[in-house]
Amino acid sequence: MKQELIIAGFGGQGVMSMGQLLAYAGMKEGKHVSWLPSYGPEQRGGTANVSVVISDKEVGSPVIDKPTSVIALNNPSFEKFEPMLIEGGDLFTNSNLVDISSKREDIYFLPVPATEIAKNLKMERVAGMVLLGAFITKTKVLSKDSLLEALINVLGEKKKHLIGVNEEAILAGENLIEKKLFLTK
Amino acid sequence: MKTAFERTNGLKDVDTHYCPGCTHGIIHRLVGETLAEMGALERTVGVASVGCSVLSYDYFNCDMTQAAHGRAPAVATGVKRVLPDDRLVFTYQGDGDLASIGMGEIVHSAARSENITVIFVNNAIYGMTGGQMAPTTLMGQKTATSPLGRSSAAQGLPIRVSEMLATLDGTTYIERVSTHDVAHVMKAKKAIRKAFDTQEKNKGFSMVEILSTCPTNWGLTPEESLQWVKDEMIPYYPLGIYKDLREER
Amino acid sequence: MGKVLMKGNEVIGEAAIHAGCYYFFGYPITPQSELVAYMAKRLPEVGGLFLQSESEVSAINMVYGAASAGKRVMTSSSSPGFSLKQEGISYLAGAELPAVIVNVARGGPGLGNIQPSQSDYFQVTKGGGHGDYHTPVLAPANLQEIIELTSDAFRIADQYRTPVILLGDGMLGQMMEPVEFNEKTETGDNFMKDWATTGTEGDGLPKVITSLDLNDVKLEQRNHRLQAKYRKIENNETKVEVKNVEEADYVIVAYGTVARIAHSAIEKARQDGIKVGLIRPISLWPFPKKIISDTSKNVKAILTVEMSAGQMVEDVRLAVEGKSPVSFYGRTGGIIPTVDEIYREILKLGKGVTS
Amino acid sequence: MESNRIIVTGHYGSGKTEYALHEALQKEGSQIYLCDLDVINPYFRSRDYKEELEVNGVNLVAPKGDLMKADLPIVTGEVAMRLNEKDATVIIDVGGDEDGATVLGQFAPVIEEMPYEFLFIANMNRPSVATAEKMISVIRAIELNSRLHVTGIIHNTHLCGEAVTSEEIHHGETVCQEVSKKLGVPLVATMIEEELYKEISESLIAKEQLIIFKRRLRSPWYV
Repeated sequence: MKQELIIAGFGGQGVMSMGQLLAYAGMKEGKHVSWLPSYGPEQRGGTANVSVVISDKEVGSPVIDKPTSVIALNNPSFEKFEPMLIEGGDLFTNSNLVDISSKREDIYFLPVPATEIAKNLKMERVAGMVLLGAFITKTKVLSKDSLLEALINVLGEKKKHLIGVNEEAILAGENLIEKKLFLTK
Repeated sequence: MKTAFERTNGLKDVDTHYCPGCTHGIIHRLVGETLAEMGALERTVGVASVGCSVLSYDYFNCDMTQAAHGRAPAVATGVKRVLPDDRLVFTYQGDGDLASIGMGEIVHSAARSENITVIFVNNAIYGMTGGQMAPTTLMGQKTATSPLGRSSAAQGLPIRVSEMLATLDGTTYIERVSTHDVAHVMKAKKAIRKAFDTQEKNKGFSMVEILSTCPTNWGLTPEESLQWVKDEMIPYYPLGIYKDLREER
Repeated sequence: MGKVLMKGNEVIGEAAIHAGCYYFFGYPITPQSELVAYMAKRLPEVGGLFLQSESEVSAINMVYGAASAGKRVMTSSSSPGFSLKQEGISYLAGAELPAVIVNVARGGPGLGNIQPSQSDYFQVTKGGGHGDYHTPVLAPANLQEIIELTSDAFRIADQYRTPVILLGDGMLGQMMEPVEFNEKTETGDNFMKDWATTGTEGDGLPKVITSLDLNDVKLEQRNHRLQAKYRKIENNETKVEVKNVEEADYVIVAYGTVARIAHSAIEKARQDGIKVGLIRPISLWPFPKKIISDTSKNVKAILTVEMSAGQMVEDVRLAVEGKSPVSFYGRTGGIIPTVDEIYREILKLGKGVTS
Repeated sequence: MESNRIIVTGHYGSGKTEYALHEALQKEGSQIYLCDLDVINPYFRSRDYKEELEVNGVNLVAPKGDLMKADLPIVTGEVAMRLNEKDATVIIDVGGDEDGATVLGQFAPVIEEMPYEFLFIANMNRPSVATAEKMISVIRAIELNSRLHVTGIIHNTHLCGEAVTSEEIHHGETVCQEVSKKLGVPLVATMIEEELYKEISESLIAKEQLIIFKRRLRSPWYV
């Protein structure tokens, strides 16, 4: 199994850390992973994206030309990466921030109202976790446990109290997929 | 009978290549003697620069490393920072090396208060390359590259390095001395000793600027050259202590 | 010690420390700044020293000083800053001082941009500064390999008393991969540095480190000594990875991160029944001439892929000496060649089209 | 030339060193010293002919050993020493232009103690002295920096071994004569290379004394 995921959005939306969390979780599962950021001026306030490869085999190119999944957190990212997605790939969006729909019929389009769900959990910052929960459930590339383990590791002692709300966010994402609360074209 | 001129252990037993009347020889001797008197030769590393004193490593009787043009303070920083604290590290630089191409290195090593000693030999001209203008060349002074005499409009004004570095908080001891007569040579030696003492006591950056001669490129006899230092250089580059924070630090 | 997820620039820093390098003089420049910051934080923890210099010129000369004093020492930069270090690298080579200099290359010429590039190949492999010298150049393709090659770089530097270049690109510096630091590391304790200027401590005559030889005969002797050393390095330190070359009709030569992309393209081609192999020079100098020369006798064509307008391809052609056609595909300006692009170039080889 | 102090000066590429070598090798006696005072250029200096000089009984005064080839403006103490020896014949080969002449300044007082020849070598093919006016200005600058007076001009129009016509030499002489007249300094001789002389001697209408010399400063590719 090999997942080539691009997460894209505005700088400051947590794009880089979302990717890092997945790479970390993948590593903990003994998979081969790579994390390659787009870096440069756009990183500061402009659009930012990160390429994460999670694979059973050694990672060849860390550069992703044809993602198997895309998580888009704003319209420009949607427009840029939606056409690149492989046939049968998964396109996740934060539907509270992306108001476009995919017209491609060969992919799974999964608009997730992540911000709304996060707001209900009284912590808007966990919107990314909702999307990651949806991502791992849909693609089955990682277990929920390893994602949680990675999260515990990243949060550390100081932010241990935030584990609960993050876990709830991941579960919310998982639920959306399991209940098939998304559109497929 | 007492020998008036004894060889110091601070210098190797070889003749120097300096022209008659050039005071590099005297300055070498003063530095060598000082290190010998401090019993520091065996724990000193000198950094030779580029200029007439490029071969100073052939004369100083201690470990020496030779630096690229102007970079001696950076090299000295590298040497000093990685060796045990009891090691003394000095640079021996001319005005072209220190005040022109190496201005960045000297200013920043001073600002960092690198615990090194800089021996800065200022003779207001480029010796090595054959008498071109230096940053310290005096107004009106004719050189190969200021054939009509240095003018503020064409070549800008000379830099007073000691005064400038004294303004930096990082510097601990800075003195300008001269070698144009015996009394001043004695004073120069005291200044060199104070500078090395500053380093020995771990008090930070020390520099002695020594006004020197260049009979060959000035076109003057050795005697006239000494007079020129006195009459022309000292008025523009007044002697004295520009910074002394040895007690405060 | 298990696997840790680290950024390329951090790995270089940690690998240097593991290799017994406790002194680092640096100056920030994107995309290697994390390395400088990592060293600033990490070196004091292990009793080492980090110093931010006022310029790249100064940094390399601080390295010269520390190397004179016999210490394992490193500096790093990216292309424009690396150019500034060339003077010092020439002096290190001339004075025969060991040091490791990292270039996390970016787009050029001039200020260029901060995207990855391999356009400093000529500069690092052909000497770079003034005078007749070479620096061994090691080019890792993944983060685990950085650890191995950094250790190698210090060993080669000390063994041959020469500056060694570790060449990466912005992609390698910025990406994250799991890496594992083994217990066993090359710490350099087995190198006697009796030439170092540390203060004589009364033991023997004063030592001098210099690259100046006024006498032409003596300078030629120094050059002969350097050249003899370079021949020895060529014989002992050439490093290359070879994949699927034996039965191949075509071979791609690529190094660093580009070799990984090329490898993905090769896999795709092999699935389609095209027999393509990969030669990945790991040491760019010494260049693995022999394997390329030998391989060229048995293949239909060789393709060189670089993130440059064509630099390493010149060395490939010199090695091939006309024994097979050599084509080139490159992207510049910080654009990374894609798997598909390289795949299309492979297809062209099959049709006998050479660019 | 009566004096046993001969100082050879001129602009870059005038043929100073060629003349100084020629003069030194002509001299007879045991105390002949050729002082290489060229601190300006590290190439094409008298010191490169050390062996030939020594074989012919001429002592070269120049930095010793490795320093001989240093990019350092070294003036050895021996120069002053030889200048103080009254019976010695001292020929001083000075570096180019007024910059090279500066080095003489330190010796001016001791040189002036005895009669001396201060010869200016002029190659009319060098743009900086191609007219009488320009030549005078160079001579003036050299005199100012050396603190000595030019006592004679030696005309040496050449193209570093390439053929020069007798007309060119004639023209050169005419300009030098003009300078000589204006400055009140004699035009001592015209130098001409042996081989060239053989070729053009028939057409050469030299008015001055001729110095036929064997060219020593040659490019490495000369066979």
